[in-house]
Amino acid sequence: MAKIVVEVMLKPEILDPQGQAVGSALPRLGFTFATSVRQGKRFEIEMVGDPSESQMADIQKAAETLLSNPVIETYVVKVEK
Amino acid sequence: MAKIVVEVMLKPEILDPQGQAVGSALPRLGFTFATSVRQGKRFEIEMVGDPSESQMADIQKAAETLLSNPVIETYVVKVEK
Amino acid sequence: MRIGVVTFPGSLDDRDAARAIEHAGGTAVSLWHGSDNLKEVEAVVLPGGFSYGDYLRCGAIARFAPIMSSIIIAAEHGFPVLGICNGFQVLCEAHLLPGALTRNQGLHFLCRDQRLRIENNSTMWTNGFSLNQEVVIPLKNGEGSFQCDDETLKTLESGGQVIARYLGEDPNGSRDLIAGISNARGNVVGLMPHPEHAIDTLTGPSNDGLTFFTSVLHQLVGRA
Amino acid sequence: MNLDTVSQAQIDPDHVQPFRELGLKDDEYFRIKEILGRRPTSSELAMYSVMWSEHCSYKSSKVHLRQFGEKAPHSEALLVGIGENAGVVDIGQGYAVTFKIESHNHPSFVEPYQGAATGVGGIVRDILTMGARPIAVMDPLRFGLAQAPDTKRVLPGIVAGIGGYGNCLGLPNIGGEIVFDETYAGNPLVNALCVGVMRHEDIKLAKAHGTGNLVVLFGAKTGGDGIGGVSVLASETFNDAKPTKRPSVQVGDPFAEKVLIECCLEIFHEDLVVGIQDLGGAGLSCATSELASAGSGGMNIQLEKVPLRDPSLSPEEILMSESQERMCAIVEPSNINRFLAICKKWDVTATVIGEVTDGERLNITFNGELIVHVPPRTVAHEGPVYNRPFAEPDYIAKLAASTVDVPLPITAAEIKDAVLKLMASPNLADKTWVTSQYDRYVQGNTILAQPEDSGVVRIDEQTHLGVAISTDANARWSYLNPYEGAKLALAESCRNIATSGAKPLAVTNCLNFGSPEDPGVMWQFAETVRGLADACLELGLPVTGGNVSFYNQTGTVAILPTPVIGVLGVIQDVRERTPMGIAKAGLDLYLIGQAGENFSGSEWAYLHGVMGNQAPELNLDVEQRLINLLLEGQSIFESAHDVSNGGVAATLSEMVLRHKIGAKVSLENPAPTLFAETPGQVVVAIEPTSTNDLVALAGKFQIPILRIGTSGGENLIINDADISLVELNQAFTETFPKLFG
Ligand SMILES: Nc1ncnc2c1ncn2[C@@H]1O[C@H](COP(=O)(O)OP(=O)(O)O)[C@@H](O)[C@H]1O
Ligand SMILES: [Mg+2]
Repeated sequence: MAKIVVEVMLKPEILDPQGQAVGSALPRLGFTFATSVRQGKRFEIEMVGDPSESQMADIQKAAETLLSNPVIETYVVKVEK
Repeated sequence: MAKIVVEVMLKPEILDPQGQAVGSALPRLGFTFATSVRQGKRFEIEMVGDPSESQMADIQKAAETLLSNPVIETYVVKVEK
Repeated sequence: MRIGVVTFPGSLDDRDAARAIEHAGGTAVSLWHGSDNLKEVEAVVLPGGFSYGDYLRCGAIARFAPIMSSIIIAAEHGFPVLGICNGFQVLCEAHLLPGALTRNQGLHFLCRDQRLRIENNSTMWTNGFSLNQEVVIPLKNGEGSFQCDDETLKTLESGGQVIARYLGEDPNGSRDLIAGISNARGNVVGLMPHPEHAIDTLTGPSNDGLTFFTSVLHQLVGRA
Repeated sequence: MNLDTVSQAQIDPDHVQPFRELGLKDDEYFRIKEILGRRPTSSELAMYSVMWSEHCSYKSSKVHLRQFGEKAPHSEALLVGIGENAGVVDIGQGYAVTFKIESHNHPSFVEPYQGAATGVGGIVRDILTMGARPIAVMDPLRFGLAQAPDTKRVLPGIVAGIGGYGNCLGLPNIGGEIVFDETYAGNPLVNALCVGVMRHEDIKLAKAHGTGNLVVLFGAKTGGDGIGGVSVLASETFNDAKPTKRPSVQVGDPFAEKVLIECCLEIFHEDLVVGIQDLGGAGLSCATSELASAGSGGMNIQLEKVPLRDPSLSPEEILMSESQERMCAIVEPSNINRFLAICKKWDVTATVIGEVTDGERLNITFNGELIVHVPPRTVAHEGPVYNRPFAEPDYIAKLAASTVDVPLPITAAEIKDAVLKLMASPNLADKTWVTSQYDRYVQGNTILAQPEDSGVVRIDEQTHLGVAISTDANARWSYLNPYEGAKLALAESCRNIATSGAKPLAVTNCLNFGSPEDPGVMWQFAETVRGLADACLELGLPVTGGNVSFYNQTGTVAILPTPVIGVLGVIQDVRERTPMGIAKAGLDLYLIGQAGENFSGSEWAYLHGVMGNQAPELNLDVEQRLINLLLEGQSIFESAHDVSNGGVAATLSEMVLRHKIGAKVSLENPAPTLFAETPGQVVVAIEPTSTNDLVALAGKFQIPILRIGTSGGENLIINDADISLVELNQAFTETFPKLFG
């Protein structure tokens, strides 16, 4: 049983109000380590067995069309285990 | 310049309607690879230089108190590069 | 009777909560998130809205506001606190109430006139209702699904801490159709629907919501 | 970095500039050179190109829009007219109300959520800029066919975006429209209306007066949003580097805007600004040139002071950025500390970026180098004006000669079927799936909201003064006859206002059309403006502002001409408003107005694939008398609902479904009466004891009335057609959830 992880982040040039809000909350709480924060999404997809080549292509396609919005986001697909 | 990644996922027993919605959209689009989908958050935190030990402790604390809600979520902290 | 209404950046229904307090016969006092001064109020309402944009998680950032440190201490000593919608979310994030509010099951913001049953009329904020009274109060939120683990749910149910439950079609997937809860002591109440928008039939679907505010005023008068 | 400065422009006058890529015509570029007496710098070129675009300069529409001024009726209510960010009208008791509609069509097709969200954000800032607290929004929308796959992408995203932004601002959404037609596939319309209120003395204008006053930019930091187009300049200036990737979509931050609203209102309250302008399309270029142009002198700006989200932006891009949630204010030096303190309280970034001068130029420097040196009026207010050719398109005559052939239901079974089918059709079906995503309660002053005829909000809790707003457009009628179509839309909007119990006071509009370079489209536009101006004059209502959106087309197919008309009304006592739903049994139902038989442009014809031949005739004198009747009779109407899309059939269905109280109706001539969409009709419910009053009113205003039935029961019975409310409700409510999940 493989786990596919798709990480979706806003493109760097796109405004990220959520990340900004976290970024400005941290120092108010006394955490000074961060110079910038971006917030994105993480999908954990379980599947039976390891992905075949054609399944990998499908996953890529799903990541591009459904899980992310290419107008404002980028994605990375990772296979765990 | 290090990048800290904090991954936050809903605990398995907590209802995840977003993950569910993705899980049921996939087969409608002809993607049949997934047996289950969970959706979580991903924070990318930039900092100057590599995190010191006390900074790592701070990051853990921020992840536990601010970035995640331990009542419903779990988190993982990763240092990249 | 002075009742405070906290304004966080992004609070929206703060003026409405103040109006409801005045309608009920109290004096509404505006409290600023950035100060820890409770201005000698005798109860506090955390209003609805999108504090800090509800980015990250609803209420997650607001709970660290200076005013909250005073409210947390006061609440632990029996001070009456009502959290409405975003205020409920803040109370959960602050661990004054158990559980958490998560994304509506339907994934949409939902605004509708909601039927509820009042299941505990002994809290500071619900003593004016009759037990099992049915009321209609506007519900409006995107993250109103009450979630907690089984253990907590058992405690809530057996301890009579479920103060209101949704009737009719499930609006958001909350566990056991929970619309509102209180702490064990009954001074801290969180409610997803908006009683401040049900204070007259000109601007709301009913005036059922007013009872939450008259309840606490009554309680405070009785105690004084 | 290779900065194109004014002195550089003087040294190399023949430097080739990409003006065509920026949308400027050869003669426009030539005019810029004439104005400046040299070639423009790349920053100047960027400013002119965007300010002279159709969107900002109204170059194709200006010659027509003048009619709103020329034909303007005398109105004592008008406090600020066309030309400012939004018009302002006096509603009495010292209150002034400002309202306006704007389009955000194209961005909403590219990125539905963000496009629609930033559309709301933009119009709200226009209202705020006038000095008003925004109090409500509305959203007239148009989509391609409901069943089309792309509509499933576009509609939910747009609705979520409007809700996501408006809800987070704490603005009740009190109405709108949702209409499907295939011409909007590939070009949905997202029009957003906002209304705001202030005291008369708080009105603010976008003018930079007073030498030495400071120019303050406040709100969000400037990023690369919406500057895809000017990247060609960036790549020119950075000729060593590749063009940077710039997003053409803008992303909204409603929280930042909410904080900006509260911050501005506190600043207004302490009277700390001389002039103020929001940053919308064309960003700083627009704000600085408009403020200076409308002011008394010139302006100096130090562009490097602009706080940036993306430090790699070039000066041209900074000038052009359409980053949201920003404002620009003119502040006297003695007030600046207090101004900045309020910004700090709200955590709003505020920066002094320049000052007002007694010169005649807008000068912009970047790290000390002069990069813009222009007469501001030539940028902001003296752009090109086109007299585009227009001609009646061929389809008009063709349709006029066609016959309207639609089946008319006769038997009870046919009538029942027809009503159920009509009420389930996407254009008429229940819109709760959409409107339940909008907060209609926040601010606690909403008296009526969707699905009522107009949205009504209370302005004063003590005196019960309120305003009503309705938006309407019937694009099919406008297609058949744009002149009449505009008048019909205005009449319908006024009727909606009066049906709710308010008196029409002022008009705004958003004119959505195809390409102005197509003479047929230009004719539709010209006829629309002529019709609207004539009708406003006749009804005595001033046009206070609006917006024109051209180039709404997919390939060469233009959208139906869609003039969205917004009418603002005043109601002295909101407790007297008339709701649309029948709330009890035993009331008498009357049809007020004359039924007709023209099916052109009707929903019933549309369901049969028929457009029709002639828009219905409209008599504004009758409409005015109907409005007067509705206002004078307000106290006897238990409920009232006007007849529009779907005809009397839809009116009755909606009245009985609101509170699930049925009605028994008999009609002499059911098929045309039920399904033709004849203007000038309203169905009212009154207590039988009010009969004499109604008859007297009808006589006084010479409007025909007809008793058509009584309320009560659990069915809608029309002659022998017996439709249970359960069945009717199911047909009505299941369409949207089935389509959109
Ligand atoms: N269709 C119209 N009817 C009346 N006024 C219009 C119309 N279109 C534009 N205007 C007016 O022209 C002026 C400029 O419009 P616009 O550039 O869209 O303003 P803003 O940039 O503030 O949104 C405004 O006063 C606006 O109300
Ligand atoms: Mg403007």
